Amino acid sequence: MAKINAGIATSHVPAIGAAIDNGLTENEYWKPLFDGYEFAKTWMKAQKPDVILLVYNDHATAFDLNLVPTFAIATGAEFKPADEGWGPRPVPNVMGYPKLAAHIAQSVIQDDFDLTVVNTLDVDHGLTVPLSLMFGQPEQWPCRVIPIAVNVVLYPTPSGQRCYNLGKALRKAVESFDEDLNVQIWGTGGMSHQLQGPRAGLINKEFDNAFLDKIVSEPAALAKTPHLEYINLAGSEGIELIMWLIMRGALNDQVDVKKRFYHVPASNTAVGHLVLENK
Amino acid sequence: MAKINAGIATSHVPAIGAAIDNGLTENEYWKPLFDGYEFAKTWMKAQKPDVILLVYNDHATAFDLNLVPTFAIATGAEFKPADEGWGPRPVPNVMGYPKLAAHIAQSVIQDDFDLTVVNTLDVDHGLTVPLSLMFGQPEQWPCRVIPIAVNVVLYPTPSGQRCYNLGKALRKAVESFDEDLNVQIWGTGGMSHQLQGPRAGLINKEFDNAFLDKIVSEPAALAKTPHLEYINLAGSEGIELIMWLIMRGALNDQVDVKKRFYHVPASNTAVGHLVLENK
Amino acid sequence: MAIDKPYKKVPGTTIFDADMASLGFHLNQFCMSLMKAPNREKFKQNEQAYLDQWPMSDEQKAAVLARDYNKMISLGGNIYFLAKIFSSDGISFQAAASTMTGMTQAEYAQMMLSGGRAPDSSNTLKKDN
Amino acid sequence: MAIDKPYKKVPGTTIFDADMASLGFHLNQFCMSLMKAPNREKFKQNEQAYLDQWPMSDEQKAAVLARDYNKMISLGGNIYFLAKIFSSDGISFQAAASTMTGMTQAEYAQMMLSGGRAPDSSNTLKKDN
Ligand SMILES: [Fe+3]
Ligand SMILES: [Fe+3]
Repeated sequence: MAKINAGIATSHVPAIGAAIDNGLTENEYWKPLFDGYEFAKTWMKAQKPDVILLVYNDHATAFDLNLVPTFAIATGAEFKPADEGWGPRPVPNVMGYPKLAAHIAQSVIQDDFDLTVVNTLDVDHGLTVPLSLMFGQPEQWPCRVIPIAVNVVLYPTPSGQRCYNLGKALRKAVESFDEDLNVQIWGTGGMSHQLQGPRAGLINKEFDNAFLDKIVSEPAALAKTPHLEYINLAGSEGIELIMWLIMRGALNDQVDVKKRFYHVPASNTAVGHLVLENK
Repeated sequence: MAKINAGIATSHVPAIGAAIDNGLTENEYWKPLFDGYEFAKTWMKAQKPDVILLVYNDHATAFDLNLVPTFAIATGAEFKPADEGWGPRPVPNVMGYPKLAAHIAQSVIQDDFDLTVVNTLDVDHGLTVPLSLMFGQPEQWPCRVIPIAVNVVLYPTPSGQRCYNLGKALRKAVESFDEDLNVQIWGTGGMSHQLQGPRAGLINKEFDNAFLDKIVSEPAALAKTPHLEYINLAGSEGIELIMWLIMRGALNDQVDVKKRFYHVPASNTAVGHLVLENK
Repeated sequence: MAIDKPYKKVPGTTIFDADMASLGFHLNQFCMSLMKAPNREKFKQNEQAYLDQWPMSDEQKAAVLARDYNKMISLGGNIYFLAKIFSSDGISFQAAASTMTGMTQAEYAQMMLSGGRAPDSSNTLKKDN
Repeated sequence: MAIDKPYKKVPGTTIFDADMASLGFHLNQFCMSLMKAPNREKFKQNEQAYLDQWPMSDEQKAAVLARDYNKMISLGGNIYFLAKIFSSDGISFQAAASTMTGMTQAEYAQMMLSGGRAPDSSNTLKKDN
């Protein structure tokens, strides 16, 4: 049986990808951030996941205003890093897992989640930066990845509760797949940040740290946080945090916190990171 | 306040469109079919709807295997008839209603339906044949149309219950829009037909007539019909009937049947048609 | 996989699920290309050469060349995609459907005029399946 | 419309909802075109001529030419789309963000290093709003 054993949360700031790609991880600005990911990199080598369900959002890359899916799952075999306007990131192609992805799609659609099924998908920094943070700069990514894209760009996004429930449906889907697989789920984006308007640069350490607490200990209550509270207190782009709830919904109610990390800033953004194992 | 006052159900067979476009509606084969739509054409002139929510499916026209949304709503201003391989149908462009469509998207996404929002969309026979059946061959369609596309091509489609519930959410969305609008909802596709394999040509009059009964008098029970029953008894393409449940869910529990019509065949398909008014 | 697929047992019927879609991806995307008139022209001029541009299996290509729709469906083709082939050939949906049934076009047309293929125990699953 | 839009009241913040997306459709799709290198070249050679190919308002075009990001946002631009413009210009996200705040780039960078813009009663809604 396939099983989700652990969850990762991490911000996915494009500047982090640029720092890795340009060899700047040891400089004064970036070193404190990358130090925060050393635990996860070591831990990951021991975990050896077979597949990652990688929850992220596209940032006007693969999806433009012609078509905005609320939730999309990618069932293709291989995904190229996208050219976001300055050439594709120099990272390996991402290998999918069509059979498991199709199985998940079938299961969650029958559980009343109205997924869009995508085959061809160029993946942007939202997906590739977390891979770089966890795996460094390998020739090939060490495992398969199923991209799950969430709309957080065009309002309304799905509610936090809907995301949390999708996590639970994903777990059920994985557990009904009859290959033996060690599966992880990653929730990416956030933490507090606002990239636009006179309020750009908003960072809310209190909100972020409360979120880091609650997503561990009281996720069901946290899932009820309305959109407005994210926007108001965590910045217009802080709404990305709803993607962490999908990850959390797919884990046990009780989890062990193997690592917790919080850092300000990466470019315009507060960076948060968790490594969670099912208890 | 905007209000859904009536619902139409009709099959949307491409050959019906070809018969209209080629002036064959009076011939021996087609006349009995088109006679069945005379009531609706007259009734429609008196109804003068402002907007139609037109539930249909794309038949590998706008959506290929690269991307399959379970539910999509089109928020664009204008939609062209698609070239399905033999040139676009000679019918007017379809004028959308961006403001109402966006309002509906916002409302139903917040009600936990994970819609895909589409702007640019070429509409195929699934949408244009019902318009031709109800309005004939005008220079311009007499009202606005919001296309709502449902995946019935790639299994699994949404369940009948999910479709029925979406209808209820659409109704709530329309009723919270504060322009005075006379809105109709149309559910298209079906009835029994199978276009493929050794069993092609399956027609199930008993199933179809029971469906025509139950969608009027016991829609909530009908919504529980599993996929397998449609496929087994109404043919692999008979699954299109789930789209009628979206229409029905948006109406009152009690409706008046203004017209009921059933005819076999149109090409490979049984044709069913209802005109329903809220009681 | 542990998800039940009872629809696999419906007689004479192939349900286009994710497994079939994966098998037939390139076959179906080739079909989509025929929605553009210039591509239809190229296909008609040299079917084999046109097909060779797509990463399809030889079996899929042979089924297209033979217009064997049942075979194409067994190899992941979906009828709404395959319709682009018979539309290019100028053949109606009814004519194309008849080729899958083992009937002549005239026999099939007559069956439809007489009310279609009736469901019976040979072509439907029993309730308890 | 009867749907509440309380997010409209958050200070210094524009939420990209369907109304804004409708207003900014062509502006944002113009931005998407800049993801292709040949288009970036054409845009750089003659910005006005390139913009004139898109059915954007004169106000939207003027805001692009002036790189007035607050103005572009008020006219329906979304920051992830607008990012294609400042990426073409070779400007970082942080530099672009600073232009919207009335601070110099250095002041903004320093604010971020010092922990970012703290939330307070001037830049957030009160609980009961
Ligand atoms: Fe992001
Ligand atoms: Fe249809």
